[in-house]
Amino acid sequence: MAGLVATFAPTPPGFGCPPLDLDAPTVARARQLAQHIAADVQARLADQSTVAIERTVLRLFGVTGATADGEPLANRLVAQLHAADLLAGGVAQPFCQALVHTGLTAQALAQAVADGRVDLRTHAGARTGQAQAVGAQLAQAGVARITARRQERQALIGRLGQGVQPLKYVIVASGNIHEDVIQARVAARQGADVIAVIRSTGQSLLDYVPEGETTEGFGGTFATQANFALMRRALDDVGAELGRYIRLCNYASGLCMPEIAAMGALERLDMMLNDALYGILFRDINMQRTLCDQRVSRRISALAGLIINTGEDNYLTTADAVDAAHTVVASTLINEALARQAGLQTDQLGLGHAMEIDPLRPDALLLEIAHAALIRHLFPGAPLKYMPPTKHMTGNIWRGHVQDALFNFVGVLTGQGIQLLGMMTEAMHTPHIHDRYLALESAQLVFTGAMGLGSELRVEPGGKLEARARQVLDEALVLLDEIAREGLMTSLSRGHFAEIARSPTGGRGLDGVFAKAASYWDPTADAITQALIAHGQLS
Amino acid sequence: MAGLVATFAPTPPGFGCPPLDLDAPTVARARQLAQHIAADVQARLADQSTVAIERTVLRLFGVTGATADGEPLANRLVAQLHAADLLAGGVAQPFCQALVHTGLTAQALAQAVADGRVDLRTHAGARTGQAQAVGAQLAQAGVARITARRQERQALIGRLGQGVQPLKYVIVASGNIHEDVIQARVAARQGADVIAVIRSTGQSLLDYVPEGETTEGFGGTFATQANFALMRRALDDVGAELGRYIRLCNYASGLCMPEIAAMGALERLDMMLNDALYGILFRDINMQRTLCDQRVSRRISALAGLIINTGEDNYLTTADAVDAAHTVVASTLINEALARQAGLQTDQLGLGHAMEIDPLRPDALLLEIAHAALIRHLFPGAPLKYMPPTKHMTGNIWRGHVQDALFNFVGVLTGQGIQLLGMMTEAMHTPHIHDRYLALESAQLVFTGAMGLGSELRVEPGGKLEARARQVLDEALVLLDEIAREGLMTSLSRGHFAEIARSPTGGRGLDGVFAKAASYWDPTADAITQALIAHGQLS
Amino acid sequence: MRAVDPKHVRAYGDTLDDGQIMLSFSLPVPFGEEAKEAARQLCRQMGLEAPQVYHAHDLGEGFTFLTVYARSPHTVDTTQLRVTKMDTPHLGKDAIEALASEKFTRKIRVLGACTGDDAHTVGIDAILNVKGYHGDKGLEAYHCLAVRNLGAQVSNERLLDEARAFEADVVLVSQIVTQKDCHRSNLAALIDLAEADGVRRDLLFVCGGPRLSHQVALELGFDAGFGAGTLPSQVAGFLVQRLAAR
Amino acid sequence: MRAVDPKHVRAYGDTLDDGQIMLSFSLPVPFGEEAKEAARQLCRQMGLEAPQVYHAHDLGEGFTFLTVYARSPHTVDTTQLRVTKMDTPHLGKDAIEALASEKFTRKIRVLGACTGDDAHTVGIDAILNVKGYHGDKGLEAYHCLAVRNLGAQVSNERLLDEARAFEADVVLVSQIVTQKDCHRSNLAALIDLAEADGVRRDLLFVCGGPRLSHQVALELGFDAGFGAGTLPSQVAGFLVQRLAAR
Ligand code: B12
Ligand code: B12
Ligand SMILES: Cc1ncc(COP(=O)(O)O)c(C=O)c1O
Ligand SMILES: Cc1ncc(COP(=O)(O)O)c(C=O)c1O
Repeated sequence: MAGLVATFAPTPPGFGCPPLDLDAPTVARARQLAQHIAADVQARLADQSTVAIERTVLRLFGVTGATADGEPLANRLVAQLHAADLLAGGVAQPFCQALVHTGLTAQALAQAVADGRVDLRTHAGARTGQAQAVGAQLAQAGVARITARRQERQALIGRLGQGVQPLKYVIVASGNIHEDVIQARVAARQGADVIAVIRSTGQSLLDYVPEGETTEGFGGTFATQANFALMRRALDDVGAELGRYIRLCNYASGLCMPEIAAMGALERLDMMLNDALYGILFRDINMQRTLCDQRVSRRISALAGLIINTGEDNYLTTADAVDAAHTVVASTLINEALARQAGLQTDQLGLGHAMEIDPLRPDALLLEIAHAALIRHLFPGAPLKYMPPTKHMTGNIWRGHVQDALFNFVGVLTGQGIQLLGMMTEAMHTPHIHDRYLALESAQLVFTGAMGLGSELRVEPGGKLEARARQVLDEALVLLDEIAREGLMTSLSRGHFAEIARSPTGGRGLDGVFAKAASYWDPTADAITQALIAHGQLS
Repeated sequence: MAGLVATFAPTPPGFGCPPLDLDAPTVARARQLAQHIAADVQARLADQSTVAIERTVLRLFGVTGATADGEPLANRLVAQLHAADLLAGGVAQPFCQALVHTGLTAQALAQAVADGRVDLRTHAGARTGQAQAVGAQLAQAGVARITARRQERQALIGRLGQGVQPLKYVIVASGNIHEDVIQARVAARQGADVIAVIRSTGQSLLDYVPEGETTEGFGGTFATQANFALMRRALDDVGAELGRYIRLCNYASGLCMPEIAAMGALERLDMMLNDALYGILFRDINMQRTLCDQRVSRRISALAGLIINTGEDNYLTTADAVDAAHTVVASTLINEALARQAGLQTDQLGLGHAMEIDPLRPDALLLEIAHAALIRHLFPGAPLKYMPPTKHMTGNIWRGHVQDALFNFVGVLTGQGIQLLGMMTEAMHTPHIHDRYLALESAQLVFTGAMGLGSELRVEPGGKLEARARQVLDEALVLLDEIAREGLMTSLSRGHFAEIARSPTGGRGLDGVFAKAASYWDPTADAITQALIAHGQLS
Repeated sequence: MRAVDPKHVRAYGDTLDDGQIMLSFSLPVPFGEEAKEAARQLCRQMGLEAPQVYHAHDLGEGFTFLTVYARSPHTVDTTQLRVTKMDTPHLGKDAIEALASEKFTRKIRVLGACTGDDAHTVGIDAILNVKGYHGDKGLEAYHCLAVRNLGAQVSNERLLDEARAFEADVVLVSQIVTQKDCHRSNLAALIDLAEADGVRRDLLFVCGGPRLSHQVALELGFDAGFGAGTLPSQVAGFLVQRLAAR
Repeated sequence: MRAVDPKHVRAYGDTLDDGQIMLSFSLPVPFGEEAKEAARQLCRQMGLEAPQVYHAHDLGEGFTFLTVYARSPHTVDTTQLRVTKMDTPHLGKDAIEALASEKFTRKIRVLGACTGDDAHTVGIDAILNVKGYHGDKGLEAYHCLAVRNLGAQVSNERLLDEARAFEADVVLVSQIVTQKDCHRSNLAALIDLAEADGVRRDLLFVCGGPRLSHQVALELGFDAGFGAGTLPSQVAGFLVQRLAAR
């Protein structure tokens, strides 16, 4: 089943980044250090689980819905156990035990617990063979549902076809899923290949996933399973009409990473912003919590054939674009290693990068090309997600529109996979309906005109462009070396990334982390591992 | 005095077009054919003069002003002689004779003739030694005035400095010289290096140059000596304030080519659109008339240190951009040869080119770069004037703004000398005050960001870009060969350029052409030739 | 979600009825807070709410360029919109030829020109030349039409003289330059001249150009007008059908 | 040439008083002549003349994007413009320090935060961090100030608690996200809470962000507000002068 993974659009022939003469041993060493760093993190966190992971187990078992006051059933159940200090063995054991005992379906049981008719706490203890069988069966069913959605995607792409790289990625962010749907469908008609539904400002810090269709977000619309389903249907419809599969993107990020990954997998999302580092740095989420959560979320995404997008494109919004360019490179290498360890394949690695170079600075375009080409050469075959300089966008929409066009030029010249399209109104509001159209039209113009250019130009050997790429790589190597020596978590407390320092025990969500007991059992993890091995994604 | 000529901004170091591997013998052969074509034209027209040339003689003698009903004195005098069939010996002879006879100044004499107080016709005949001396003296004075303005420019540029290449060239075209002045000063403040004052639609077909400051043009403002002076002063003032010499451009084109060249030389214009081929093709001006006129206008411009801009940038507005690209190349080579024969130096050759490639066509940018680089390599050191694709501009200002930005990118990448900046409102109106600002800001952004890029990129050897440049050159060679065989004037009647066919005896202004008598005398021509030889511009 | 009310349609940014619009313009007011306030006041005079100046740029010489976003409370009743459209149906070349061969025994004589000082021939050539426009053949390619193209910078007087000489049935006039509405005065002058010469009724007068429309043409006394992007077959179809209806 | 009449200023395209302006917006009206006419009507409702639709694009789903140029006859009397500006003069860092050392015996205690769900710290950091903004040092670099930065996503309740604990003299609030005017409600709520807690008078409340201005801040009950591009010295200068004046 290799190749089935993300079914990413193949690069058209004769379209590629100009070759770059990088020092092969440096590249190899950098990748080796990143793998070491990633392995070390996983080892340190191997014995921990989180409330979010346990809620994910329930969701994969088929539990959905919320109580009358809006608390998701998954939350109610896990919180109850956690409060009673009965979570160390995992939620699966008491839940499956109760299933066996009551003979209810997973959903009915969850409802019964929430209603106070069943008390899970009384079922905590050692697991019986029967419970184990029920758990394994439910986990299998969950995996099967995800695999079915993945095959569905595969079939749809086969039938409809898809956009040409760089895929044109735009956001919708009205705060109201129904307006988002209109705007997403309009965007698809104007040429968008990927629709990302931006989340409301507050959601990443919510320790639950809201329920139902929502109409009241700020700066974005809540990620809910119902909203996912609604948007998926809308994009499938318009995609069928247009004869082009339209990808849907959301955020498996924040305090509910693995749960949202599961929901996305079940609703056939195609991409997920998914990055613990982003949460740590930009949302002050506790690093132990979110690194644990991330691993599970990535395994689910791996299974779902989803592309993940990492958040390095945000680093240089707070740090200096030129001085700190190497931190983006170092971080993408670490993120790649973490992703591969979770079973994600090359064509699922939508590593994010953005250089945020002041466009008024001399040689801005030269630096931008050097950085973009460097990352392109470090991750051949990966659908890199390339983000425009957002922080230099101002109320001057006219110049901004041109800045975005130049950025699009760099994207197509260097063969990026997914081009997040800048909007001229970036500094003002989440996009208006026509902002997206204008961005798409401009990108199409640039892409059409420059499509073949990357293959027709060469970098001057020994010139400034090559020198800059090599310099950034060298600096990244030094940083990776330091991180490998002190460990990622210590490094994060030193403020290496985005000029932000976070401590291992600070931030939000640490109370949701717990040490697994020896008896800890998670049948969904087992089922996913088996499936990933079967698909050749893990060995 | 070499180097003093156009005092063109030097190319900054490390900023140049990527090298292009052209076939040297093809280039040499093409240039040789062009020289042959140009020499042939000059030989055929050597025995002709025109009313415009004779009026120019008077203007260089110092005659200005108009009659009460607006007819310029120069026109009145020459028309009178022409009507009486007394022009074959040139206007200088009767005029100087009358000067000697009346003892009046040139201006007073012209006024007296216009008032009917002196009849030039009675002075036609053989020239006396006294008249000859007066003529030579007046001609010398005219040349001295022009040389003084040239030195003035030289000094100002030395003192103030000037813009960096590509110079940013914008137009003003309000129809009212006073509004034009405001808009030109605003443009200079926003970064313009060259201000071109566009002429009213009708002017090229007027067989006289209007007098005085004008406020009523359509699509442009009349070229008059008073308007030249007004704008020159305005730009000198703002340039002094900004510490940057601002160039002024107008049109020595249409039925009054040499007269306007003379006025421009006297008012220290810095650039002139000047191209007989343009007049023939796009204004249906008789080719004998305008080719004669052009030669004189170019000699004056050569003397004045003016840069001429040729009109090949218009060809592809009527012909197909890709099929007919070679016609632009062939024509620039012919225009170069004609210009050099008139004494213009390399740094005065602002050969115009524009490719008008449909920006929505695949590989549009690749073709644009190939064409621009080809012309750049054919004329090293010349301040090429590069014009944006205007015909593909529509009411969609948003996409248009991006098209222009891409074009600006090509300009800086290929090291063009003068960049005519596109305006997003091209398809709508002559520029509004802020259209120019937005165009300048965008160009500055692109130029700053990409300034060094041309030196850092190489063309893939044997790739599409190189192949396209070679193909266009080969096609140009075939066309030049054909033109060399049949002669330029016959070629023009076959519609080789801009898909427009014109006959040698058709079009406007043929009645103003006359065969020179053996006694023909033009002391200004002699003085100019001497000066050009003294400056090393002619040998 | 609320549906659009066609009787009260407002501008749309990202939410129904948010009335978001963008404006940009320059003011002869020196750059600064006052210029921004002047821009806001101008917007308020247009009935706009909450004008936000997002970009103000000092143009120098006492001018400021401004880009403003505002909320427009104005509504349009889209059930009451009236648009002047050409009423003849759009036919293809074959259908036009067929109609003509049925209705006429001789060719329709079409005279075209770009008038006044205007020298933009690309538009009229696109309509007349065999090559045509966007793959649609020009009028010269029509069997049922006899075409003469006078080219550019033709005076109204000469145009009518040539029309007489050519025994034209239709006069096609192109006007591209529009500064100070010179196209309107030029076109109106042609009709006046034709009236004065008593030939207005004998001929179909049709004009075209990027700033013309059927509506404007009728206002100027023409029989029809064609705007940007016109295809030759639209023009041919109109001529043949209109003359057939006479 | 006529000069600008400051009592009757109009938009300027290329000729005095031509009133040229550009508008662009979308309408929930299907693409076509009707959508263009709807756009023109909307412009006429704004009092605009001769609206020209230069670009209309079919967005699909029953929406059309339009770009219109029109003539605005509206005039502004620029002699009567009133702009709410900060009245304290702009001082440099040295002058501020000097003034403070003269007026105060202890450091002014400044507490900053980005409140509500808003997580954009770059703006408040630019004001507070030593590094500062555009070469202008941040408040932490001032000898006369004691600064604490609470970072992002701080609730109004916590902010006031911390202010009490820190014995703050000044509270600086940043609000960057403005969708559905959430910054206004957030800021107004803070002032309400401070009033309710009885601490409104004890503290200087200052807000900032790209969509804020001094005028808006005053409307919301703050003592001052700072918009896009603010320099730290402007803020420090205001604080010291205002507290010195107490
Ligand atoms: C090409 C061009 C030129 C070429 C013209 C070559 C030629 N032989 O035609 C050259 C370089 C010579 C030129 C010169 C000038 N130009 Co010019 N030019 C243009 C340009 C770039 C494209 C026009 C074009 O060819 N469009 C393509 C054709 C196919 O479209 P179209 O004309 O709209 O025609 C279509 C329809 O309108 C319709 N149609 C048109 N006519 C008719 C007639 C009938 C009967 C019918 C049924 C339909 C019809 O059908 C056509 C096919 O769909 C425009 C800018 C632009 N992008 O639009 C400026 C533009 C038209 N020019 C302009 C100006 C000012 C000039 C000059 C005066 C400038 C100068 N002084 O140098 C000169 C002088 C011209 C003169 N005396 O008239 C201005 C006019 C401003 C205004 N609105 O008043 C424009 C808009 C540029 C600008 N923004 O300043 N120009
Ligand atoms: C960088 C950035 C981010 C970074 C923030 C990193 C960080 N730690 O701050 C990241 C990537 C994390 C981010 C995330 C999001 N962002 Co954001 N982001 C931006 C961006 C690109 C630049 C903002 C910036 O840093 N400007 C530079 C600083 C220096 O300027 P400033 O903030 O205006 O501050 C100056 C003044 O305003 C003033 N000032 C500011 N605060 C204060 C306070 C006081 C007291 C004083 C005196 C002065 C003052 O002084 C400063 C210096 O002059 C803007 C777009 C843009 N170009 O503006 C979008 C933008 C602000 N983000 C936006 C959104 C919607 C989001 C998200 C909600 C999207 C999402 N769901 O993914 C998230 C979530 C954020 C949340 N919970 O709040 C929107 C807001 C829309 C709106 N108007 O409501 C914007 C406008 C982008 C857009 N068009 O959609 N974002
Ligand atoms: C990885 C990642 N997660 C999340 C977000 C968005 O923020 P929030 O989590 O607040 O929705 C981003 C924004 O770019 C991101 O890159
Ligand atoms: C050489 C030349 N002359 C003249 C013109 C302008 O036309 P007109 O002569 O009608 O003013 C152009 C326009 O581009 C040109 O290139």
